[in-house]
Amino acid sequence: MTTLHIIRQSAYTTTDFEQCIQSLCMNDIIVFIDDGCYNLQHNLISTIDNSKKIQLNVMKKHALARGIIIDESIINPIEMTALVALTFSNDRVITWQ
Amino acid sequence: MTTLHIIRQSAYTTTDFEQCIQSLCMNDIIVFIDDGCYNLQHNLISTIDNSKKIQLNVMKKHALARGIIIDESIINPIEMTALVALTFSNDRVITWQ
Amino acid sequence: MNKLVVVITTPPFSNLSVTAINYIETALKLGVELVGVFFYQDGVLHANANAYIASDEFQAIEQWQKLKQKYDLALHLCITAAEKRGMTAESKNSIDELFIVSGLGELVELTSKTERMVQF
Amino acid sequence: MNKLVVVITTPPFSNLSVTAINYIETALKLGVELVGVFFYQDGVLHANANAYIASDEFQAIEQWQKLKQKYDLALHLCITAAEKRGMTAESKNSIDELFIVSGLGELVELTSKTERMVQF
Amino acid sequence: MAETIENSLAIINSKAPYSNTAGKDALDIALIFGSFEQAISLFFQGDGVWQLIPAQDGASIFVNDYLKTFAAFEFYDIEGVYVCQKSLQDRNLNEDFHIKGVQLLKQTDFAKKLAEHPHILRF
Amino acid sequence: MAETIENSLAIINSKAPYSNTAGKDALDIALIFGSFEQAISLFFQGDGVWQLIPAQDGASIFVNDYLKTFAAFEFYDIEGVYVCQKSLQDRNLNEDFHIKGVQLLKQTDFAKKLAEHPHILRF
Repeated sequence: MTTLHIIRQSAYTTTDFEQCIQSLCMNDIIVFIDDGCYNLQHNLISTIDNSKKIQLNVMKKHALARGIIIDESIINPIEMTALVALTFSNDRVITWQ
Repeated sequence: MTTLHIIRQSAYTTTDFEQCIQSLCMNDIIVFIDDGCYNLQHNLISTIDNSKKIQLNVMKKHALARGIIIDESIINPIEMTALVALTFSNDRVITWQ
Repeated sequence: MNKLVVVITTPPFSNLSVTAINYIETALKLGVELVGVFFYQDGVLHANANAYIASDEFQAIEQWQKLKQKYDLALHLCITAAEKRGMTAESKNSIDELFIVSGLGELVELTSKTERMVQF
Repeated sequence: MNKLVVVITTPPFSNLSVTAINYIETALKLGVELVGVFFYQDGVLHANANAYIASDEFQAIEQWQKLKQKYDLALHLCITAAEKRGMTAESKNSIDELFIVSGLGELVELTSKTERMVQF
Repeated sequence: MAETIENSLAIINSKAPYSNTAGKDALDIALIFGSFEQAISLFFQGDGVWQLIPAQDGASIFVNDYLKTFAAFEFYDIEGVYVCQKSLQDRNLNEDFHIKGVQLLKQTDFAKKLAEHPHILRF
Repeated sequence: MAETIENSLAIINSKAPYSNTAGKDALDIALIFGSFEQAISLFFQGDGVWQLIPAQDGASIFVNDYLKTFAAFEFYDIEGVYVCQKSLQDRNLNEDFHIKGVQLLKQTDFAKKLAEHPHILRF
């Protein structure tokens, strides 16, 4: 029973990502898409509870279009097909926008 | 040469008020209106540099409609006529929305 | 006399428009010279003649009408922003006649004539 | 088979719509059963037949058309949200024929039939 | 973890009540689901919690006060009304609401309760 | 404090470039003011600074890339292009931009430069 969290906004502008972090359960998945890609360097990422084993992904195309470099040791770059797959491999989806 | 800053959004949702604070000059005036009224208890208020002598005002009607209690020792409640007057008694207006 | 231009960039569906109209009405009552109001971005939706707002909700367009009956009011609409949102000045006219079809050039003009500009 | 409902609440003017359409197209290509797309809030502007978007910008409506030619696609529009934004299903028809005029009851129906719901 | 309520919808309310239509748009969905007897729960988080506090007076600023309709939740079979305790604390708000039956949840419980719903929309 | 530039307009860009129209809407105003020889300056603050960073590729996500037009600022007589240093630092961004002539300002200088303009719009 896990949730896929889709983050579409910059945490430098809105507090949606912060609210997402407060709503995480064990083994949930996060995918940064659209302006959510700007969060890759945001210090909120370091506030995510390690014991929850949250997997972090980013829509590669969206990050590259924004000139953002992906540190693959922290964030897993994915394609749209993977986002669709994650929609069904998790039990529900919340879009934080 | 002072600026009137009109704050229309909650700092709990967006970072506009934070950016406003970074843009204050000596003797500037702040007026909280609309959802800006939710900032009255936000701890960002305490980060405003005292030496800049910023005057804080709130649109009384907007705060009361939102069930917000105004602490008049910190914030000066005003009416719409005062906001219009402030528009001209200062040298420019920035709306943070 | 104090000269004012108001630029409206927020849509009419929310309480934000009540505030904007209240500000403008108060300024006019106090004798401020309103050089013009310029509608841009989602603000152009204020002029949408076909918008149906439930009767128990705030009718922005009626308020603009009341103000215009009482004061000399120039309500300029950025047509590019309006067309993007499905409004048109042509055959299927969807722009309320209270509003003047303008472009960003008008904003240049208004800026050059005013003392203060306020965005809502 | 995997069943999906997409709820679109963001407007078509920005890159957000590219993402939504790309997601739906990818799902369809992968064989997901798209029970329906429901447009609500500013999302209803996707169906605005009169919207003029500069030719060098992304034409959301054309993309919906292309998708609909290729796949069996039910695009439901919340008419209350649409009317608020000046769109009407009546005489001055401003709703593109790709879209089905619906209400929130349709969202109840879609929810009862789907495995997953994704908001864009 | 608790069982999922079949096909139920959770709505997260994240916006304050008056400066945009989010709260009203969410309410309209909730009432329709309730009247069709489709399971629905409402969650209030972030600035959404302002929708629940007492002593508000939308009419004084010409808002058609949809918050009053919240009192009808029980007639509409709304499954649950949950509020995030942390969001209240962050805003120095008391646990005092203008409707009955609001369940206050700690952060982890809020997340878990949300996860009992297969469908989630956020406004 | 410096003199006010008569009737000049300052635009504060506060949004990232692609997920909404704010940046393009602001640019359209700037270009019109420039072509009418009405003084205009552009300020980039908060997420607005992302509009200036190099190596962006809007075309890859089907954005008609208005950021390319920024290169024409000098032909349009844009008075000044200012960026908030703190906003860059908050985002771990280098002082490296896709156009020339960007002036980097410390927080207090950014505020003072803004205050040289009698009219200010924010997008």
